[in-house]
Amino acid sequence: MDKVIVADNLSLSYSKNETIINKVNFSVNSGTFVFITGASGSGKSTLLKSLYGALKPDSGSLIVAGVELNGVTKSKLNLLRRHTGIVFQDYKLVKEWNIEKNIMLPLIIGGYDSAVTKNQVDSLLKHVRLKHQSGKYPQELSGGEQQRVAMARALSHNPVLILADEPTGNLDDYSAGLIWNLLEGANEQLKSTVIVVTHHIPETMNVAYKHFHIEYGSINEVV
Amino acid sequence: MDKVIVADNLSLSYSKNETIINKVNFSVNSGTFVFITGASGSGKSTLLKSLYGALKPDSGSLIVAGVELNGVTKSKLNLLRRHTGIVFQDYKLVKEWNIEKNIMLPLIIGGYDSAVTKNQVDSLLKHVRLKHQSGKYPQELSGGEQQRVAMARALSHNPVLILADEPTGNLDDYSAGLIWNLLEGANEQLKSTVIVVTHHIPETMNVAYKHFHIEYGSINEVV
Amino acid sequence: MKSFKNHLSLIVALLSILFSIQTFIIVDRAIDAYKEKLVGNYSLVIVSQKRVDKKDFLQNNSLVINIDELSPDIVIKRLNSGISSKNIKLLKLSLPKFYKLKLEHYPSPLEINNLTHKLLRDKSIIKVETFSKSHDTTYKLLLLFKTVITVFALSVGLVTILLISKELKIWQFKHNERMSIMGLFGAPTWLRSAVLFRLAVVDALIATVMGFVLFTYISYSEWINEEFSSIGIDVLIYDKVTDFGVMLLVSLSLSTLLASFIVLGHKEEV
Amino acid sequence: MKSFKNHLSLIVALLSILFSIQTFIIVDRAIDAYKEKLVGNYSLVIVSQKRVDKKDFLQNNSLVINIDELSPDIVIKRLNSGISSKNIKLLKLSLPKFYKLKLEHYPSPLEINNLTHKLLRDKSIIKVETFSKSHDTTYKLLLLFKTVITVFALSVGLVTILLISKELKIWQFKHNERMSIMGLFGAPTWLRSAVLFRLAVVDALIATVMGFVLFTYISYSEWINEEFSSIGIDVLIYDKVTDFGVMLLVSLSLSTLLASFIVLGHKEEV
Ligand SMILES: Nc1ncnc2c1ncn2[C@@H]1O[C@H](COP(=O)(O)OP(=O)(O)OP(=O)(O)O)[C@@H](O)[C@H]1O
Ligand SMILES: Nc1ncnc2c1ncn2[C@@H]1O[C@H](COP(=O)(O)OP(=O)(O)OP(=O)(O)O)[C@@H](O)[C@H]1O
Ligand SMILES: [Mg+2]
Ligand SMILES: [Mg+2]
Repeated sequence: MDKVIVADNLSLSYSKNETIINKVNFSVNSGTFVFITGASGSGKSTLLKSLYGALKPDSGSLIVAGVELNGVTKSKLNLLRRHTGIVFQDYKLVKEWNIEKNIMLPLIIGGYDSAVTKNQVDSLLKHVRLKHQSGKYPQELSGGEQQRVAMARALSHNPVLILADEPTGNLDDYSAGLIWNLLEGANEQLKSTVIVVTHHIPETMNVAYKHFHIEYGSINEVV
Repeated sequence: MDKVIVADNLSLSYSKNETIINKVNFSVNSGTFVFITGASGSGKSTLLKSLYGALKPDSGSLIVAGVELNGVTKSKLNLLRRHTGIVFQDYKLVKEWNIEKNIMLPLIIGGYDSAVTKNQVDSLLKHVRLKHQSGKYPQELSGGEQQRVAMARALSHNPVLILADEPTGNLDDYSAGLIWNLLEGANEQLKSTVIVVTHHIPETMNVAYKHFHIEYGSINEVV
Repeated sequence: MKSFKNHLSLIVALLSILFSIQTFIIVDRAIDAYKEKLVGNYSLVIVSQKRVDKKDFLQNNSLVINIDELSPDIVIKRLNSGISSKNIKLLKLSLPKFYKLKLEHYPSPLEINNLTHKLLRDKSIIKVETFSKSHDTTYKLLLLFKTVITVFALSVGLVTILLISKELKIWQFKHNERMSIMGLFGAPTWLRSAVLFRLAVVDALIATVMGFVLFTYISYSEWINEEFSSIGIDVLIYDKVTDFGVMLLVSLSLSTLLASFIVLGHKEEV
Repeated sequence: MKSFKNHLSLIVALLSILFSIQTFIIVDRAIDAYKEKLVGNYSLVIVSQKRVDKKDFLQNNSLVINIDELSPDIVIKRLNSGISSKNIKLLKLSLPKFYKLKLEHYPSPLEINNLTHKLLRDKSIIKVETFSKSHDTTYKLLLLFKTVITVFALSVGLVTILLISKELKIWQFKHNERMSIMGLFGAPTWLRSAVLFRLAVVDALIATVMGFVLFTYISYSEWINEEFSSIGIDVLIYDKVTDFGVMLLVSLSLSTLLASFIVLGHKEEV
């Protein structure tokens, strides 16, 4: 099985005097469902940032989908990102676009056909139970609704790699269930690799998963 | 026992054609610890907004700490808010201030003595385990760290009424425990009334609490 | 560093406004000085067969502030190189009296016309020489000058107003969020906007001082002084008391107005 | 509604810049027209004892474009009311030849001086009348005019640059977030900035058309035309081809420049 992510002696930091991730080694096989846990401030979001190339490795090597991110070119990184779906912890929805257009964003960037786009957005809106709100702007939604929009956007272009940062933090159990369904579906049917940061691994998981824990700058697999 | 909140036939909405809270009646005694639950988008944050006067009642009456919020004057509302501590779902930290100053905000507004301020901020920073980060700006913190700053800010001026909107949504169990401790402490020692929106009532609660559930625009007490 | 940049943007805007205003003041002074100079150079000549009584004449013609008799030599000199001395003598004998009039201010063509008609009603005055062509030229140039200055001043004003409104918008972007948050914690309006007003006053002071330094420097600059002296007028470029006062007033009131607009236009977040 | 307001802010900024530029163009034309008019009115008179050969004279003095002999009557007329007709006859006989010179352009004092010296080197020319005082007045006024216009144009330029930079900042506030988010989903730079450039081009077109309407209206406005005709010059206020072209070019390049700056200055969010 080929590996989607290979980290070799990877270190991450925002400033010289504070290393967040310290010389870690790990790898993720293609098509795996991965949970990442860790205390608040332990470096989970930081690790995700490095995976989509927003934070350059301090040292060591990080290979995602065959692309070495340490010193990657802008255009290669863009290509990688177009096949990645991200749910940010703070959602990062575009304020001046309604939620329909927000979900379309990766499809617009990918240059998809408008019929495909329409279908895809429609079915995702239904799945996250926001069809009736499709014309609203992000500020007019509740926190959990915004989070569901972010989830729908991350999945709209059927990415091969999905990175989700606490995608159910603001959701009740029922809504959270919808999200887990979506992620499991992408993993099972589209063979997408899914990496989820969460504080609580849902009790009923229908797919096999791996679990990494971050503590004191190192990453360990929990078995 | 006197009542801090009395809602009488209260309706709330953002636009004519969509009522969020529909003619509800409820009241909260002074010094109570209240949980509010409900599905995503059910109107929990909307209810809190009305309690701090950011959303005017559509109809009905809403009395908070003896102040009728339907048609309240600006100065009376400001006075009420100076004795209320709020944790917003999206934190609402001031970007251009470091976290120390953010936590001071209510103390600055209240015109507190600088020694008192210093002490209070210090002890809160320690309690939420952010002493070492005190000079950082909100954007330089993790999601959970920002949430803890928002919590510390809400408690800094020992408010008589505390409104917290999913204050542990982005926190691991340990950090969440710190937050529950703080809220219980304020309720027990300072006799503050605490109203918390959450998706999960913590299993171990050291104080007695009430539980309201919002569904289809109405509010019911869960017993 | 960050806060310095915050200050800079308002200071630059204020400074540019002060610069425009001061430029306008200087131009105004230059035009005044020039008119002063023009009236000094401009004079009418009248030809009369009788001697004119100076006191009487000045009382009757308020526009005129001085009247001097010209020696006939001056009149004849204009032609002297071509005429024999015998003829000159002859001319002198038959010549009437010539008077030069100094006017109170630089006259409009209409004023000259009125004056001429009034003077000619006196039978003894046989000619009024107004040098009308050259006067016309200068006067129309002055008119054009004024029109253009007005148009330019209007454009500067317009662009400046736009500049201020943009600055306003930027301030709104920057301060709206903080002011909303403070409002949610019950800060009264004055407290929410205290930062804004402090910023406004401090920046106004800094801009005024910078304007003071700039114009003091300019008023000692050789190039500027040469430019003005080549035109032959003497203009006060920067009055360290009045102009400083005007600058201070303008920048203080502008920046506090700016701040007030933001406070008034601030919408509560829901 | 919201998107209309977005457009408006750039359109107003562009329009104000177009307005400034067009005003400057009009002023430039007015000054040129005025100089044209001045040279038409200005002439030198020379007094010569011999008849001057026209062709020869024009060849030798390139600044001069025409030379006409004056009838002595005109010269004498200036004094005629005071002199007896017998004396006039006498005068006429002894008078030399008078010539009026038309110049190619409105001369500087130096040019007049040089010309005078050159002419006087010819022994037969006994006098050159330059009306130097009135010429000096007008010339210095023109100089002042130009200096002031330059200063004003510089201030308008300065304030305009500031205005554009403010607009830039506002655009940055508005578009940075969206551009960052698009970048995080792998949008190449051109796609991220497509909205920006479309906005820039559309707004530039709208502003140009509005400028066109505005100045076409102004050029038919009675007040403006009266103002100019009172000065006695005829100025083309808005050339519907050239000026429109200039406006289009300026607003297109400015707004795309604005957009490019934002794209280049855009920092990725971490
Ligand atoms: N500013 C607004 N303008 C219009 N509609 C709004 C606005 N804010 C919220 N809503 C709508 O009101 C409803 C209730 O929102 P509210 O934020 O109260 O939900 P909530 O119970 O807090 O949900 P969550 O758990 O997801 O935060 C939602 O359907 C939402 O779309
Ligand atoms: N932009 C930044 N600049 C400087 N330090 C940062 C920045 N972002 C995060 N940090 C610091 O890096 C550490 C790890 O942050 P990170 O966001 O990865 O935590 P996390 O594991 O996602 O926590 P949470 O569960 O609270 O979201 C924190 O101590 C935080 O203060
Ligand atoms: Mg995080
Ligand atoms: Mg909510």
